[in-house]
Amino acid sequence: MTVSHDKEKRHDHDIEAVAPAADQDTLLEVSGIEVVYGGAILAVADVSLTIGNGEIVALLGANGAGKSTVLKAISGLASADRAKVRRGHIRLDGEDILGLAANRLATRGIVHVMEGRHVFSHLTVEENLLTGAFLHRPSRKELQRQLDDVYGWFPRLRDKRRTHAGLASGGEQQMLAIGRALLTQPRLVLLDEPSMGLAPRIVQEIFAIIARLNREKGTAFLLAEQNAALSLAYAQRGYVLDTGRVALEGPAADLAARDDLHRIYLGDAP
Amino acid sequence: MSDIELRLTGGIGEGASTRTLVGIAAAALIVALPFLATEYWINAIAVPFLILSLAGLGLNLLTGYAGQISLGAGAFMMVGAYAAFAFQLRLPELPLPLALIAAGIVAGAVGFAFGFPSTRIKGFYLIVSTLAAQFFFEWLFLKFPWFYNGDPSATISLPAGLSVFGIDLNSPHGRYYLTLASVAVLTWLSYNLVRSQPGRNWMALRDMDTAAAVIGVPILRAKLQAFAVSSFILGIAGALWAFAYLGSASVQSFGLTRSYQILFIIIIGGMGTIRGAYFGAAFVSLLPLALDWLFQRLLGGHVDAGLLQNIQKVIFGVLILWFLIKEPEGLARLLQRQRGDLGNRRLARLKIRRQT
Amino acid sequence: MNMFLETLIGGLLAGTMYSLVAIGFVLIYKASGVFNYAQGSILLFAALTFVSLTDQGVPVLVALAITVVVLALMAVGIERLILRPLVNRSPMTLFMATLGLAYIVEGTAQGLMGSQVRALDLGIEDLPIFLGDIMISQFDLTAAAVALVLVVALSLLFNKTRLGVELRGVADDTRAALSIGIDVNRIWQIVWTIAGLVGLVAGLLWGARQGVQFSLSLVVLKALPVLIIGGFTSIAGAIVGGLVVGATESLAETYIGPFLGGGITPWFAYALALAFLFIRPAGLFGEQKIERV
Amino acid sequence: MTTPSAPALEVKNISLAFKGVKAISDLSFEVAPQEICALIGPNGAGKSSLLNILNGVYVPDSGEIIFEGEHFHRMQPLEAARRGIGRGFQNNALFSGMSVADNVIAGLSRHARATLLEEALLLPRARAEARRFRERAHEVLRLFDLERHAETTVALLPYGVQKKVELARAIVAAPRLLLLDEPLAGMNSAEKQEIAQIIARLNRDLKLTIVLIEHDIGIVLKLAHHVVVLDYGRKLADGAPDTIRDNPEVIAAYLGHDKVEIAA
Repeated sequence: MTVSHDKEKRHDHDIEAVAPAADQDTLLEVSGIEVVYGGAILAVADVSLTIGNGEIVALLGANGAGKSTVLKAISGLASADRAKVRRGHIRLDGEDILGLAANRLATRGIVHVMEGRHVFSHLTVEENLLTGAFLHRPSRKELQRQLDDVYGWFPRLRDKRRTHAGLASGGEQQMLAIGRALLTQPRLVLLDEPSMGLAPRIVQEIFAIIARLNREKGTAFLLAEQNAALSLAYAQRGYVLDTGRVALEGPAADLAARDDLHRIYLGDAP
Repeated sequence: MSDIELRLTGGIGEGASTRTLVGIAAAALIVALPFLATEYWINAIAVPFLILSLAGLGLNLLTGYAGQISLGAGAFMMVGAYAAFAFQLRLPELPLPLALIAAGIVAGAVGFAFGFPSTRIKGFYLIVSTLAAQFFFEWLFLKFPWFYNGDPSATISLPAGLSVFGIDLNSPHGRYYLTLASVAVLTWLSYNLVRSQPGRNWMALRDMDTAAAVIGVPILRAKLQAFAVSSFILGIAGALWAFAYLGSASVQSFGLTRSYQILFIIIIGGMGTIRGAYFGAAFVSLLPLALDWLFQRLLGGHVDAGLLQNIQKVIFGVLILWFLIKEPEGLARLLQRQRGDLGNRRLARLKIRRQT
Repeated sequence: MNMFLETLIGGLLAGTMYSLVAIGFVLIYKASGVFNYAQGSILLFAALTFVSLTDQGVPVLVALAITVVVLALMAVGIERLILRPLVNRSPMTLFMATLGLAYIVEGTAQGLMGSQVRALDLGIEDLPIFLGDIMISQFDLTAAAVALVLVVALSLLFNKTRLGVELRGVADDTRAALSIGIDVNRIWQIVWTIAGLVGLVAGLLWGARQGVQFSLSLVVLKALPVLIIGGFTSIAGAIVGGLVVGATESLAETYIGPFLGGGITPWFAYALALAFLFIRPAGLFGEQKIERV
Repeated sequence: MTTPSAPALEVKNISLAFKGVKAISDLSFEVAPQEICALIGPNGAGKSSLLNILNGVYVPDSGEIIFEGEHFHRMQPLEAARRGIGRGFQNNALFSGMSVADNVIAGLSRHARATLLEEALLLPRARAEARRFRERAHEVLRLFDLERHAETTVALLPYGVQKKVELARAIVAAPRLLLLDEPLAGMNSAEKQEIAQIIARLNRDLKLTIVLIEHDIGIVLKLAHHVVVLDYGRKLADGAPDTIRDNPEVIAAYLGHDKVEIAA
């Protein structure tokens, strides 16, 4: 009863009709989750979203709106931060995955590229990539092929492959984190603030690669970004979070055309 | 949250008068104990229990309140014992209570000195400093005959025994009352400290030291104070352990095992509470007896002392883990909760009765 | 001069033993953030298990194999029963938990296998060798060689194998490791097993020298200053730290000791470590941490 | 900029790097007496690092701070507190094992004069001081409507209440400059409104100069007199709220750099 009530409220709030995951079949479904840190701090109040197979979905919102927490709840990393999903469901291919450990979810095809990149800084670039590739225990030959694949996508990484990851530039680290994640052969990549702290040109480069990966390999992406304009340019659909709730959702083009995004980010004009 | 408030009001509202009664009864019992218990109980249980409580209290100020871990409790007890010995031997005109205080001050100064590294280092790095104290004093007091007055067995015992202003305290009763008085006074002082500015500074330092510095808590001073006060109390506890309990002591009486024992007392009893030291000490003193009794009953005969000691070790280890995992606040919290539940249940029953 | 060199070399060789113990600490600290005070007890437990088996007439290799299995089982138990429930707790709590663990391991080892001193003969003769005029203990030399082999083996494991890369990854960033599918709990079990094996080697070497007995577990106390000097996170630091402590300790005992009445080794390493702490709190090879508020 | 009097706080050419990574580069701005100055900017822009420099937790690589006319290259935490710089933290840094009242009284630490012995023996000066501190703490708790929680252990309180306790602790020693790091983070909108009102009141009634970091731009624009926008450790804009809202660079920093291109 309360659930339907909540939904109605959200519809009132929305101005446009909600676009469902179109005709693609649903890969991931998040319904009505509430996430709390350390038993007290409410980070996500009520978020529902879906991601279709091979879709790029943008998750937008200002700092502190709860984007990272939603991603952590999906990937299972929330528990490593003493956060807990108190309500709601998360389903992968219709199967409940809430409470599964992050490393188990990685074997099921969900990989999380965390905000701030989190590369293994004492490992070389190539060793970082290998840690991702080991997941499916490939043969030596297959491993090399997969590595070459990633180097093909990110040529900069090949040049740096003997460098300690901690010494790579911010953009290279971001590429490395994405490359490492891709080597786990995911069906869904959760990408948290890929543009953070990077020069615009590098950001463009990274987004172009994401789009290509999506097109050619059919990998789905959930992009949590502050940079709304850019991510909507590449995404098919988008959700806008505001203080832990979905404030807006719809096709990316529609969201990009609206001018109230500005309002959500920068507040009401006087 | 309302649940907690309920418990608090429940505790105060109806429990106040009962609590006073219980307190008075307990005090009466404690004072009258020597006339109720056998000599064995006083010598072998009550006195060591009180002294261990005092040592636990001392360490708890440093580790439980100020958050500075120490594996050197034994060292500071040792300093206290040897200092008391030196004062009694070389300044016989100094009355025993003053000698005890002076010994505490010496131990406090030593603690202050070994606390200095804490101004540079944090966390378990600090055990290096406290272990250094442990090994250094074991070496010092064994190496130089001056400290044990050249005694052939390198032990110390008071030349004139225990006496205060001419009253002989060498009997079990005398030693019990001396210990009880010391423990009572030092507990009162500690209680005052933890409830006032020094105690607040210690806890602030423990809970979030950077924030404490930023809001103006003088954290270096607070750390050194904690070391000094804690060692002062440990020093007096050490002197009592040597002369009121053992009679004669050596470096081995205050070895690393003693340091562990005191740390275990506060982990089991409850870190950061005054009464935790008492619960922990009671537990540590009574568990061996309970085990002994149990094995006598179960196996009917004599159990190898070595085996018993190993079993005890395992049990202590398991208990420490259990407390750290399930009840980091120790017995003090566990008992409080039990009482709280009881209170709540009583309150609930009251409500039901009123409704019917 | 010869005496100086002999003292120095003897100290360095003894220092390799300290390094060996310290490496066990570093492995565990890096991978699971635990300062494992029980490493000494584990060392005792490992050596005692092996000796008990060989005393019963079990062939050496079989005894080794059984000991390894026992250590692996213990590691799994520790991960399940201690590390997992205490995840996200403060380093202090974890440290105190390993104190509890040390008691359990010691009590169990001695309760099951007795607390008398056991002789252990590894078949290494302890005749001095002369290098020119300098006398060197053959046993120390062998021990140092074994330590060297172990360090080489470990570095191969860490740098050349898939497992090694994963281990280092977990040590660097546990969350990132989880996110790309590394089973961190399994890695912890493996690391604790390896640390147990390092403990076994160290325990056998020390045990052959002074008999397998309770005092073996006290080597944990030797490793601590070594770690402070070398840094908690670096195997190279553990090796260098061990050598520094071994050498300075034996030099100090020879040259400073007589002025202080001798027997200063128990605390000298600590005094040295304290001095280091004031100059370089993170140790020679450690990293400075930046605190965020 | 329009205030005629000397600035309360001046940040001059401050730079800070962690292990070679620039967190703040050559940052300068001024805060006028009794104004609310908001620092905004995307994550990782260097805002918290700046507050940590002002408090003496970090030492800048270069530059200086001028507080009430005095120049500092590095501030010590205790020195900052003594000079009247109060601070609230991002991930609430309360002393979780202490009661609300004790947390607040801890903020008065630097005014304590009684010695250890006086405290231990409950001598008159210690008792008088304790009473004074308690009264002062209750005065502040009343201001925040927290009196009923005074004896509750902080860890047991809801997050929103804890944030208020933190504010109370920060102002109990009557600072002249208050630094707040995301005082509204993790709150629902009602709580946000309440805290924002309290901040405005502190500024107005106690004449407190306030520097705060906040992400809720809507509230910032209403609350602040002066906004400084940071991005990659550099100053992007500095001025009155109205001028900030319409600054294209600020919009780009928040919404993305390619707005124009995408729209076209």
